Amino acid sequence: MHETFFTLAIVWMVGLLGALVLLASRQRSVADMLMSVDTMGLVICAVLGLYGATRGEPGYLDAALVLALLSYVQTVAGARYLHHGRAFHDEEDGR
Amino acid sequence: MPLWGPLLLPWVLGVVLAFLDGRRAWVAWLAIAGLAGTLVCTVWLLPQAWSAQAPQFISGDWPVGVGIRLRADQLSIVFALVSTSVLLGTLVYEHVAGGITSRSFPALVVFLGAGLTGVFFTSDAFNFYVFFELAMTSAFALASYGEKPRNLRAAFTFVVVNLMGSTLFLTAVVMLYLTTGTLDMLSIIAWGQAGPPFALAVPGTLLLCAFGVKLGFFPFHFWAPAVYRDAGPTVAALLAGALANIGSYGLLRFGVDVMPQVLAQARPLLEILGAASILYGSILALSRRDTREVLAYASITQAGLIIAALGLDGREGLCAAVALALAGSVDKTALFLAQDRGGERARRAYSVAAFSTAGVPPTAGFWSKAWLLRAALEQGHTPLAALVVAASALSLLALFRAYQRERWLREGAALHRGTGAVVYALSLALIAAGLWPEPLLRAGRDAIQGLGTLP
Amino acid sequence: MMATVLQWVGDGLVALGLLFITCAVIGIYRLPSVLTRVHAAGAVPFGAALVIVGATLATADGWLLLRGLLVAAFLMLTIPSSAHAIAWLAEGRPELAHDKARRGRGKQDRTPESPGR
Amino acid sequence: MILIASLAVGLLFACGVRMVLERELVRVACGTVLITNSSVLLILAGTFPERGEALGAQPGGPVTDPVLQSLALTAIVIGFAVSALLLTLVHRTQRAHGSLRTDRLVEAELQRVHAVEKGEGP
Amino acid sequence: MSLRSVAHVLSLALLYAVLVGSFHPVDLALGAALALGVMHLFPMAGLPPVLSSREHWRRVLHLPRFGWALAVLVVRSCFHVLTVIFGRAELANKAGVVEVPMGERTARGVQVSSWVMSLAPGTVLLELDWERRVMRMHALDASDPDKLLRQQDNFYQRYQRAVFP
Amino acid sequence: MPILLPILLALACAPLAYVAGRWRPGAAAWMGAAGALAAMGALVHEWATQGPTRLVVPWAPSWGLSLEFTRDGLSGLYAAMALGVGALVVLYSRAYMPHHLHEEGRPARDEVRFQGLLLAFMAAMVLLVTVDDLLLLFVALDLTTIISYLLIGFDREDPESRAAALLSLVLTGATSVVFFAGAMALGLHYGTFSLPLVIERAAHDPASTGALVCLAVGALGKSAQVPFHFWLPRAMAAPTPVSSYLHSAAMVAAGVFLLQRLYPLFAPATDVRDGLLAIGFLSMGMGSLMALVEDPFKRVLAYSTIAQYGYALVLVALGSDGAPLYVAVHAPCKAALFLTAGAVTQVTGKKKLSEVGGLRHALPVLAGASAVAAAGLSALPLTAGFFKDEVFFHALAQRGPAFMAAGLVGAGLTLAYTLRLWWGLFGGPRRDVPAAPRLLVAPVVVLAGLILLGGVLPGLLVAPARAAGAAMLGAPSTLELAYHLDARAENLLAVGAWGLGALLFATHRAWASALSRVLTGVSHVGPERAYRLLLLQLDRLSTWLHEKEVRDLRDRVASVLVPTGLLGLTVLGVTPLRDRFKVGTVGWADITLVMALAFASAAALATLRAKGHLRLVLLISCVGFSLAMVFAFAAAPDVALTSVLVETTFTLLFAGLLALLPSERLKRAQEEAQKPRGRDRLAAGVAGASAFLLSWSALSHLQADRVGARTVELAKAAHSPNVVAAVLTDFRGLDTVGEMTVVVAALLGVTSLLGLNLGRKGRR
Amino acid sequence: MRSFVPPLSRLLLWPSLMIALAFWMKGGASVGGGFPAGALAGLAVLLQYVVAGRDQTRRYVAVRYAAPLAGVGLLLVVGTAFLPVLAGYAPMSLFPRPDQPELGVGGLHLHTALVFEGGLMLIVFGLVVTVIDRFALRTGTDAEEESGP
Ligand code: NA
Ligand code: NA
Repeated sequence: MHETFFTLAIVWMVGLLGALVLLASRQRSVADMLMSVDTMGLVICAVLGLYGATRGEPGYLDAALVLALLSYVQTVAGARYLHHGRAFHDEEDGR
Repeated sequence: MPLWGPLLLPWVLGVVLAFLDGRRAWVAWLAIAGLAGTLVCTVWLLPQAWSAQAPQFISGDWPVGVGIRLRADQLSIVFALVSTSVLLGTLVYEHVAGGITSRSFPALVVFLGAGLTGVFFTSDAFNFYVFFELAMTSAFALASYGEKPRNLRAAFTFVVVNLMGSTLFLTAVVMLYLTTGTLDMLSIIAWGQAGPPFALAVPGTLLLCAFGVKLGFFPFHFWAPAVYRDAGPTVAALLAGALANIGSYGLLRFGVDVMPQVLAQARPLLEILGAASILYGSILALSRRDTREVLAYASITQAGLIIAALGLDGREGLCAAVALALAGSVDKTALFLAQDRGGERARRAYSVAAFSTAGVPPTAGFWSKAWLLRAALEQGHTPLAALVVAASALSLLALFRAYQRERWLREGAALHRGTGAVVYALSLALIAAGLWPEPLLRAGRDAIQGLGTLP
Repeated sequence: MMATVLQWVGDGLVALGLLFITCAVIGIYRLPSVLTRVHAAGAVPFGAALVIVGATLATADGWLLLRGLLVAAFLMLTIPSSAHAIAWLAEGRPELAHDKARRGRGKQDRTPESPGR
Repeated sequence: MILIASLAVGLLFACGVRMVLERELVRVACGTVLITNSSVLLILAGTFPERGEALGAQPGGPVTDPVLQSLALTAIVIGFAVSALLLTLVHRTQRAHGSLRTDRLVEAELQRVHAVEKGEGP
Repeated sequence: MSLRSVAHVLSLALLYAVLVGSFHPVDLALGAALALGVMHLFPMAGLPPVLSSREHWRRVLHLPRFGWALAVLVVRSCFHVLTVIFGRAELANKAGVVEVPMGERTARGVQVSSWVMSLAPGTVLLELDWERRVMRMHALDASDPDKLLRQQDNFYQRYQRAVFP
Repeated sequence: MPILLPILLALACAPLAYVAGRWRPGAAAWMGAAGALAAMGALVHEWATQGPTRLVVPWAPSWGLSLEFTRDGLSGLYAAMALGVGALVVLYSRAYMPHHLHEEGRPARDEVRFQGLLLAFMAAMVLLVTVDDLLLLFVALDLTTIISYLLIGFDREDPESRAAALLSLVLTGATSVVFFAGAMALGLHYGTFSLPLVIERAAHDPASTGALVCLAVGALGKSAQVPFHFWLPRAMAAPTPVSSYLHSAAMVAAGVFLLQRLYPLFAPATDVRDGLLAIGFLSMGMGSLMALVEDPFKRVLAYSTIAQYGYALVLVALGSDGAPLYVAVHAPCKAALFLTAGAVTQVTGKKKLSEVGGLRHALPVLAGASAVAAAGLSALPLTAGFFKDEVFFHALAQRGPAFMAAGLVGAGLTLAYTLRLWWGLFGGPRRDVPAAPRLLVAPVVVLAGLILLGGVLPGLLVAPARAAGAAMLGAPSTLELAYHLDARAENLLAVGAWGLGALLFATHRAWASALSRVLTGVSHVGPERAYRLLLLQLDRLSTWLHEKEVRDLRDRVASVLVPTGLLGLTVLGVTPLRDRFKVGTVGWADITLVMALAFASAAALATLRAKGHLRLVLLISCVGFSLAMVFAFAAAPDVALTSVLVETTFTLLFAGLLALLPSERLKRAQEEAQKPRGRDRLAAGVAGASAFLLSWSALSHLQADRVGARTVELAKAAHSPNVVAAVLTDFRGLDTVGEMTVVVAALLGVTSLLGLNLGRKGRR
Repeated sequence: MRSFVPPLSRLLLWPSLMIALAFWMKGGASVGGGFPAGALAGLAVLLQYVVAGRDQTRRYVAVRYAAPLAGVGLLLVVGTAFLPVLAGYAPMSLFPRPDQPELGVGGLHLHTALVFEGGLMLIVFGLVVTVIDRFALRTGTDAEEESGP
């Protein structure tokens, strides 16, 4: 029962992932896309955590941890790039 | 000398060189000394490789299949010797020609050497891929050496096209593992003898194409003319002289040794591809006015000869393939290095290497072509023999057209004593092998001695 | 007994998290502009955190739970950054956030974005 | 499962190739990344059929063919390193040619070839 | 080594132990050693000035309350956002920019406040305008900006100020 | 090994001369000539003291090859010829080259190089005539080709010289490769390359026509016989000593020599010999006629050479043992005439018959000596040349009247053009020119003396001629050389030929121009034209192919993938394998995996339509994340973790790259790149379809018993609970070391491409 | 970016590096290993490039010397692989050997694989950081451009 629920939860979340992939590939604005991909990272984080817990394998949680820690880096870098054409912070940047 | 000697030396040296500024003379000399040491180590291995049991070890002393087996039979040794010599010559050339302009050049050349030695010594399909990638990546990094726009252009083309080749190779290796359950070449041989007859046809095809890209035969060669033309002369020499050996070695190792049944099935195809390359390269070389392009097409012809030799049924063809690869390696290097300069020395070296490429005696190239002719005639492949004859004539025409156009007339920067010594050494090696062919013939004959199940 | 309770609690948390995430994704789909969708997306991490904590709790394995909490904690720390970055972008370069592909607004216009300089 | 995995491999590969065949340097680089992805997927697809049993395996215990996993990891790393190199090469190439289009490279190449053909020397 | 460094080392060592999956003293010690190495190799710049021990403990004591308030805030705003998504779509048209004055917050306090408002669904920081000393924020429901301002101020005064003034 | 002494001496000449030339340029020629004479002395001495012998030195045991040398009549005669004429020509070049080099505006030290090459050629020639092995024959043959190439192209600034050199290289090189093919076929057929053995075995088992034709082609090319003759007149662009040596006594002789050496193989093949006979007559006629109308005197001589070797060819084809004698007598005559021509050119600066004449007063010695040589060439009595025609007529007489008539006409033509040549040079109204240097004249005199000597004392010729004839036939020779004052056919033919020749010379002004026109017309359909046409067409084809060749990066990539794909599909199609494809089962547990795969695919498809680079990068990151999910669901957490990290890093690298690229350029490229070509889609389709089918096939035949299972068992021994880690760091640790070296190599590449000093100093 | 992101990112640097180190140390026992460790550490530094800039980040010694660190890593890797040959073992023999007892307490397994993985970590870290560092160095964009080929 409990395991079935978890499995279903995983399937459900993977489905959401699909929705996000669709959203990301639907050619909405770039900002939207950035958001979708960012959200995808978080959903994957959740899936990995859930899957790892289901299987009792802490390795998946490590992957989830990495995502939790750093998935925002690409969002920030992407936003920076789009905003003023620079991915990395510069001195003359002032921001 | 233990088997790992020639492998470890360039490897460690490469790591050390990576820290150093290769533009300094002593660093270059260190790299040269290291490659020379590698050469010595490889020579040292000769008697062992020729003994009844080829030297081998399994990494970590794990059981066969679990650990990676390295093994140096005659084929490995001869290819390692020639490739290391070519690298050594090229490095010396670049250094004495006026100095290395990039800090990583010596390290990358040495890594290329380590990769090549590894490729030749390993007896594990995936490990082959890794060393192959080491050699390729070093070559990728070297390809832009000089960093003029044309160099960069060449590098980009080279990298992208060869990445496709690497992917094909990786796929093939993975398929080998999926199908046979092992990566150890000797185990794959055993599996192939017992397994279903066509089970390895697909990986075999992919390997053929992957090595086709490296070796540059028709129709996988389209990158070669541009890259050989636009890369720096030293780099072109490295690519055509040393790196292309991966292709011929790989075809021999995987085709003859690991998957003889696939090779047997692929013979007609190899014949066709070989003939096409020979014709294509010979004809295209004719009207080129850029010597390097002529050389590029000549190397396509050369690749075609190797393929055609492999396509011949029987031992002699394989021997010819080995000899063609070895001689081709040296004469391509000499040609690419010599074509860059004017003056008497360059003229002499170029003409010797050109004669070798065209198969004119007394040069090493003559014997290798003779071997192919011999094999073709033995097998009754008269069309191939005729093609070889025609190709020789056309190569002669193309190479010496270029020679007359540039070597005889251009009075540019001449080879000086040092660079002259390098190209002289290479062309002397070609002549020496022409005058005393026994080592080359022995190498060709013995190299395929221990391979798979030969007819 | 304890394990069962934990399981139920865990299941509950996971269900709650799923709800959050699902609603958030629907929000991303439904809301009219990037700046509003950012808020919907902002709910996802909480869902994720809930799911992870719930799932690890249900295993009744201390180590897993600790890790789950760690993940949740880091998620909390980092979420606002991406939300802020997107919002900042959407406000600073409205042309990049202008969603011409909204439902029923005619054909998609595929002008490529151009990063400003 | 076999069919589906191979379909995915083929699709990824096709997309990668399609992108490598575009006339723009960045896309070419992206294409090679996709192609690497497809190879890694193929490697791991070898473990898919075993997965059914693997679900019930001991926590943390051996799961699917570790050799394939290790091959996949190696392929990923090599692909990563080479792609990093390719990216820098994209940058330098576009700087040298003033364009991101591959046909500009061809034009520059042809210019040179024609110059040599006309005997203007290299 | 300052007390703060000890705290850092300890927390990093704990983090290490959790990841390695063992609280064995050896692991903790190793973690501490590695943490020291990390801290030495990557010295953190711009740390706030060291507080007096008393002040420090006072803030630590207020931390749980802050955390709890944060949790409550987050859950409440989550549900608020959900209600906007479902049904009351017209609220989405009331989204808008609100400028929250920084007030008496220190720089650190501003950063924490902006973090908090971004964390809570429904509001997100757009930019910190140090010249005008306002935090420009975007709210999903900006129908009543004053209420938002009040909420922000309320949270700061009641929960955050004691920890991150 | 006394047999080697002359060979070694000959081989030593060039290096010795070179060394001497370093000391003093003038010394090279003397040194070389001395060496050549010493070699000749050794040869004669050995001949006088010892009989024929062979020497076999092991060479390449793998192929059963030995260095086999023979000392028999043939080798002795030809070696003596090569050495003697070589010594004289080298000396002549001492006088000729400084002037020539001065005219060409080249440094005087090149003289040494020239003489070195001449001497090297001489050595190659000696080698060629003394080796007794099919392969070695070819090796020596090609040595002569190479050196002659360098000699003909010696005036490298002269485009005509270059073209001539290339033509001779290609033509003689190509035909000699054909020779080689024939030799190889024979060697393989008889199991040895050793000539005596081959000949011995061929006695029972005649050689195949194909192989013989190949051998003959090589010989004909060398000897400038129709249809390969046209390189020789062009080769006259070379300095005169080259012409006089290579194109009289040495290189051209090599071809006929080969046929003589290999005659026992040809003996049973009457049809091949008939073909040779026809070619011989053809060359005779063509060469003689051309020699009658050509104006540049060197070209007259060149055509004469073609004609004369036609005679020799006829003799060989007829199986006459006089063939070696013919060549041996012709050589000094022709060499002397060439040397004369060179001297005349040097003295007058003119190269055409129409521009010179009347030199007999200014150059009496030369005129006299060359008259003797001309008489020898046209087989007048009291010269050695008389006997060459005698053996010729003798051989023809045995075949019947038609042959005799042909021989008569040929000999008559010879006399006619020789007279025309000599008269053109020395006859006519007096012309005053400065005296020729002695060294230019002396070799001609020496040669004339020899010709006279042979004519007066024919007994001297008999022994070597017989020995050579015997060596050629492989049977004792009964050659008779004497003046017979009777009405035998030979004599009648000779007298007839003189008469005809005199008549032709007397009347040649009447018909020469008409003949010239006819010949010009004929030459338009001749082999030279065919050769040029072939070359032109090949060049056109080459250019056309080159223009059609794939250049675009896209096509270069497609040219790798499409053939691979098609090949793979073909292999799948044609190789029968049981259960080629299995669909496999999809369990409930696989659903997530399948979904993730589907999303990866969907994202990958979306990348194709992505507008804008960041979108593209983000979509690729989507693919990567989806794949990470796949890997996670495939129970490979290590891979999932790694790919999550790699994807993130990639996205950032791409963002960094995009930030480095100028935005307007990005935008432009983006807009311009959005015009996909149909064939790219097709190529991608083929590649994808084959990737799909090939992977499907491979996955359908998964080996259940993989080494992976062994690693799981051994993981404990590796002290590593994580088997993947054990494989990565221990079992297959060597892979990882290599992989990490790849990373470092890539790093080196990156640092050198993006060097820190790049921005400040610009391009290094 | 005038926001809380830079200080937050700075705050995450140490934990990220600690997690990376933990990946390294536990690689042999569970998921982790040198590659993820190096990539994670590299990403952590990369984050600093994104939010703090090149000059700020290059104040860290390990960032300035990232490329030499990769070299050191390779030395470690190659050394671990080949030093055993000096003692007569096959290359790539790790210690303790299979027949030797396991060493280690708690989560720590003393094994030469640890050194090996450490090398891996340094190499990957070096690659990521160096590439990013060079990308972040905005050189005169069109300085080397040439009109002709
Ligand atoms: Na928020
Ligand atoms: Na690991």
